[in-house]
Amino acid sequence: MEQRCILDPEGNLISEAPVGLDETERLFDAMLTARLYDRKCSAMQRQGRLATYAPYEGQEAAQIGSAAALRPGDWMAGTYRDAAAMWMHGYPFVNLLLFRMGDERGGCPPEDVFILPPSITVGGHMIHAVGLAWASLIKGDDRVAITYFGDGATSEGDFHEAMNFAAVYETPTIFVCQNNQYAISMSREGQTRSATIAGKADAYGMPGVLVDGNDVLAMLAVTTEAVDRARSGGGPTLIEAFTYRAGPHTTTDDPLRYRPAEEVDEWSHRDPIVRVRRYLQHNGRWDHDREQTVLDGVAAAIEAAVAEAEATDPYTAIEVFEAMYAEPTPVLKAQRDALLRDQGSA
Amino acid sequence: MEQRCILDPEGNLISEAPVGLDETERLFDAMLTARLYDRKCSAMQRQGRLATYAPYEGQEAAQIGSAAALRPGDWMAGTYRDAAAMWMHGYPFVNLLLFRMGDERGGCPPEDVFILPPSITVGGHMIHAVGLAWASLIKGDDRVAITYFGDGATSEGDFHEAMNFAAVYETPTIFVCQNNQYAISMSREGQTRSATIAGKADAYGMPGVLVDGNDVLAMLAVTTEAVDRARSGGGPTLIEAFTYRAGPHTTTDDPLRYRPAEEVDEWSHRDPIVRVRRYLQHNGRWDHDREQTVLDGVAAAIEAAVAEAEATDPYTAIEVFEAMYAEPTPVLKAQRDALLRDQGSA
Amino acid sequence: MPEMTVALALNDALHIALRDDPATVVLGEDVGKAGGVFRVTDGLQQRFGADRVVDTPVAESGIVGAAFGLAIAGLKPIAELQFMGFSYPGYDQVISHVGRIRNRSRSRFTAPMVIRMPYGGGIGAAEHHSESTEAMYAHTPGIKVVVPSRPYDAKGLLLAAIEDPDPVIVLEPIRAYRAIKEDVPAERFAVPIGEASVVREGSDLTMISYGAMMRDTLSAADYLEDDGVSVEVVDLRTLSPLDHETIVASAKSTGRVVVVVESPRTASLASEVAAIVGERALYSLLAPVERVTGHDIVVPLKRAERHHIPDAGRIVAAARRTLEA
Amino acid sequence: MPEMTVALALNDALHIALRDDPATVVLGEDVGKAGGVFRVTDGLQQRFGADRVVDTPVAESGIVGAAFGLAIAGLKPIAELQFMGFSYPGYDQVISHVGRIRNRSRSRFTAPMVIRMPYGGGIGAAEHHSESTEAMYAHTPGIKVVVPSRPYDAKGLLLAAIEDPDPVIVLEPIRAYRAIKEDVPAERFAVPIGEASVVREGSDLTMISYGAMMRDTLSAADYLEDDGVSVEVVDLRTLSPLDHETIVASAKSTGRVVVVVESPRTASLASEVAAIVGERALYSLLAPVERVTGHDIVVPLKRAERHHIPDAGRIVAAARRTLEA
Ligand SMILES: Cc1ncc(C[n+]2csc(CCOP(=O)(O)OP(=O)(O)O)c2C)c(N)n1
Ligand SMILES: Cc1ncc(C[n+]2csc(CCOP(=O)(O)OP(=O)(O)O)c2C)c(N)n1
Ligand SMILES: [Mg+2]
Ligand SMILES: [Mg+2]
Repeated sequence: MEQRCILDPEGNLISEAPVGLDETERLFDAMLTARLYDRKCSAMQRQGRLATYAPYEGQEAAQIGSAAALRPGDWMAGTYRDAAAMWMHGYPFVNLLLFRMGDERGGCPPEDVFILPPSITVGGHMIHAVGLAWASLIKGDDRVAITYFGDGATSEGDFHEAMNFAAVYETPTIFVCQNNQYAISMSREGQTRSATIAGKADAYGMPGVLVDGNDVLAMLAVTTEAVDRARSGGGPTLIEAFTYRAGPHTTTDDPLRYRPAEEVDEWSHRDPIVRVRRYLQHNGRWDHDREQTVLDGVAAAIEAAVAEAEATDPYTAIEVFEAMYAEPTPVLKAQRDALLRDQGSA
Repeated sequence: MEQRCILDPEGNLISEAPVGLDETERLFDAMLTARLYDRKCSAMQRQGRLATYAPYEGQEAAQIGSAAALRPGDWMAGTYRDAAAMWMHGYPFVNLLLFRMGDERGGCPPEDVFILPPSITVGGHMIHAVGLAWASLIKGDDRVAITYFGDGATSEGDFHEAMNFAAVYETPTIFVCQNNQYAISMSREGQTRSATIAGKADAYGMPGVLVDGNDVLAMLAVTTEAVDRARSGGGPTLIEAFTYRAGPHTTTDDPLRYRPAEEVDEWSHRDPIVRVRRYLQHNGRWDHDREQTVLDGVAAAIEAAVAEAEATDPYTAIEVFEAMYAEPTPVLKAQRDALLRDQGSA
Repeated sequence: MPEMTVALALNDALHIALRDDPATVVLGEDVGKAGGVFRVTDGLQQRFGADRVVDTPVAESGIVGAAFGLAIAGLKPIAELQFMGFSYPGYDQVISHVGRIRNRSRSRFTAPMVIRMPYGGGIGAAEHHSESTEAMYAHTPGIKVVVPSRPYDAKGLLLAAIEDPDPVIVLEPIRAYRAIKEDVPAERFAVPIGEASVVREGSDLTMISYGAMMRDTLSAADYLEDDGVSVEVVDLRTLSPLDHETIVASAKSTGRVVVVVESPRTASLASEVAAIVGERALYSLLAPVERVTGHDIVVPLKRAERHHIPDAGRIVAAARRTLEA
Repeated sequence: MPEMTVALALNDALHIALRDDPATVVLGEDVGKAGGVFRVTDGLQQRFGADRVVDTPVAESGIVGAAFGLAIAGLKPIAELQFMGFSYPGYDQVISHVGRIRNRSRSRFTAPMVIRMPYGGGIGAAEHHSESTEAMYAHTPGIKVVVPSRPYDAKGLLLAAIEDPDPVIVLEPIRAYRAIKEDVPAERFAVPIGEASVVREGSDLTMISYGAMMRDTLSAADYLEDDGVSVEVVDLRTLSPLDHETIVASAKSTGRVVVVVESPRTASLASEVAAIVGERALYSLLAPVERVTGHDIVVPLKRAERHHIPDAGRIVAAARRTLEA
């Protein structure tokens, strides 16, 4: 299967761009934002201000390009590594940060954001995007649902069940597999013997597309096609975004245990941001100062979000019991009261 | 994908037979045996002598032809509907019957029979055949493992995980899907949108074969190829045996709720036994008396097994606790003693 | 008032739910054309169509997970798992997602959904068809678990489960599906979740049970009453959250407690009830709480099942011990 | 004797098992090249090769099910599930197959295998990384469940689990992996499965716990000892089968019992211990058994986790109540 590619690593268009330069600039800025946020989080984790963090550096195009194909109101269900896509689709930094600080209020985005909190278990959330999209068919609205997952997740039984349900009920679901070549230490080759992940779509009678995941224009193009098909009753699509995780699995991981430094180096020449910068530059749309201005703005926005998140008071003991059910059950009330009593007496 | 077929429904060879007439006669006799046993079980169930029974009528070729490709010592892991394959590979009637009477001792075949008790849960046992076969690679012996399952089972996540593990570790596993067109009331079309089940093998980088499951010679041929490949280090194969369940899902099921009588009638023209009878007849190897003699012998053997099974005393309360662990735990001993006390006192 | 079995009462509740709320969707293996293996969903697809009463592929994680997505999007899915023994492939969805979404989103997203499953033994069924692992579901945070023992409660609890703003698991005792008939109101009503029912008042001894074991418990009580023992009988009806107050009040008033479950014993609902009674009614106890339970074994097949599932004889023996203590 | 952490002691046990028995196979996600997320399998693949220390695809049902097949075929698989919170997709294999095969084949086929998994909270980990659902495994027939709290027991219980003729689940307390060091014999030894350990003798009160909660339990005991209370402390070590005799003997001798678990409360091991004590030591009890447990909620994330997992303060408060009763 051929990889769809529009913008090559040198920043040359090799087929027709799906959007003009203004929109490309917007995607570029979004990728800059995503990278800055990602690096900030890794740094904050090292300072002990965030719990474990899963960096997505190298995968910005896959996330930003695909998320850009959505409309507000479309559903999204992604993973711990999909903060860029979530942010692009409207999930505020402050919520992303709160989650990473170990605060469930991070999972509560504003009412007009239809993004589930990131899935930490691998595989289980894909079928949610099938149910969410199925609801559109039953209710007769036109929201689609996009789900993000990794190459490793395709080995879980839940991937199979989700793909099969989506195809059987023709739900408007877009499955975006970011094949970043690793599932923690397991290489893509060790994960499955299928030639491509995109090809797995056949097993469900679903279209599968292989795309250069480091090419934001190609990502936008193939996702737009899938979204259009889904929205017009054409059912689900599997997209394999061929990409690379530049950093460790999480901030506690040491990738040198399982992959050579040369491989990382090789992929760095295919950086998703660099090629768009070159493309904009070829077209007279890039200069250093503009980029710096964007970055400064983003840094300020992130700092503000960090400040807001860090200023949020931690939960009280009472609050811990409050969102298990619409109303705490008598059993939970008793447990809460006993806790308050003991915390008082200890 | 084309269906492999050797013997057409009229009993004509359309490609080369994998075995001669003597062996074909043996397969024919085995299918007669299997059918007689199956009908006997349904009858016994109606008489209340067996618990629910899952008839396999119509699928005799799929089971007998594939099981005939095995060597003694090869592993088998099948389902509630695979008694013909199990018997063909050495599982005694008496054990099959005991299980159906509700007696776990049915699950204990002789020491030289390497067949797991039939799986009642759908899907979970396929991966066992992967582990069993994997052990051959690790131990360096040449046993293969065959697993039987239905079209419905391919929707379970466990099918996916089993196929993937088998392909990744190249285990000598033969996956035989008897696509009998239904999973209880669910049609094959409602189960999955893939054109064929055999085609699902691609998703794992595994060879997949579609075969006329009502053609015992084709079943033998494709399974022999798969077994040979597995035994010589070539890894697993998925075989889709295209067949039909002539009877109900189980003795409590009413198939007219979900499929038209005409469909059943149509498939009856493709009966797996009839075509071999015709073939043998064309070749002067069949006469009514011989068939009757075989049937009489089989009937006697089944009666003897029934008598043996029915003569087996049911479990005692003590025995109930005996095979949970190599040795009943102190907790189980206490529960046993309390039960004996209460059964005495009640 | 029409007379109904448990199976009919459940069917009736589903009819009402589908009729009254277009957001209701029933899904599961063989629930449509075939009307369910126990015919609990009989006639629903004919009446409400294949879009609202959906036959699914054989995939329990998929069923629970898809229902979860439907619920978040504002529908009211009622998923059926064919037997409790086949619910485990879907358990990860229950514990990791269904029971968590409200808390992890601080109520921004919720999953008001129902999962129905037949459970329990006593009919000599095949392997995996007699499971009684309700303790595992009762131990799982974020879901509620109800279990009717009779037609009235079956209809009322299922309707309450459907109306509940949170996910509810409805355990349907296989043995009771057709064993008991009673008059059940034709209209909609609810049996409140979280309330046990004192089905018989008495002063010498309390018996606590639920589901299919209620029948044996009541026969044991009858038997003892004939001997002049006054037995109070509590039907828990909801296993999560448990109705501590009713349990404790009854234990305090009689001082003797026998709790009856068919599940394995260790870490069972019987253990929980015994712990609650020991915690809050210790000084009223005249005898140790007796747990009459299944054993810590796999449910034996038909020929030996009776050694596992408690019967009235074992319940009476336990009651006698508490009376003689 | 070398000093070891729990993680090292486990690693040492795995080295010994792989060295001494060629049938031993370690498999799981990231156990090979990466040496496990907690480095418990560190160095094993380098030493014993990728055929015996196998990195698997991300598929827990596959891992457990493949290990089950390996075990039936005569190998000794030791499967790792990366966290207890990721064990649920494999639970169906555990309850429906691993725990059943011996009984359903009347010992013709057996699955002597080990499933290791880190469990428990207290380190402010991400969602699903702090699960404590051991009750569900202890409730499952046909398997054994052990849980070490210290390096010595970690090595001895893991080796005992590997030698056991039946499937054993080894729960490894995350919080204890590196928190405690002690001298552990370099050679092979076994801590018998099924035996609790009285880690401290005392006369006024019994505290019963296991796993990571042992540390808090022991600090609470220290604290009370300073106040002149003599505390007996029992480390259960095996959750299935539970050591009833040790529990009952201690309860009888002190008359006061506090049982400490970090799991949800309903139908927990704490409930089971309370039930056992109420059943067999009722007349010795001077106060209700106190259950100090997690709540029936999802383990809160880092910022609020301390409200959930019991600490020494809560244990002391409970102990005081039993002393004042
Ligand atoms: C059910 C489950 N099993 C195991 C894990 C542990 N785990 C976390 S991330 C991960 C690897 C996932 O790889 P992939 O799907 O490729 O996503 P990536 O991390 O590369 O984005 C694993 C095994 C988990 N979170 N959930
Ligand atoms: C895990 C699980 N889910 C559901 C069932 C109930 N059930 C028994 S057989 C069956 C249909 C299986 O169909 P298929 O795999 O095509 O096999 P067939 O019965 O046609 O031989 C179902 C759903 C089960 N036994 N196990
Ligand atoms: Mg990956
Ligand atoms: Mg079928």
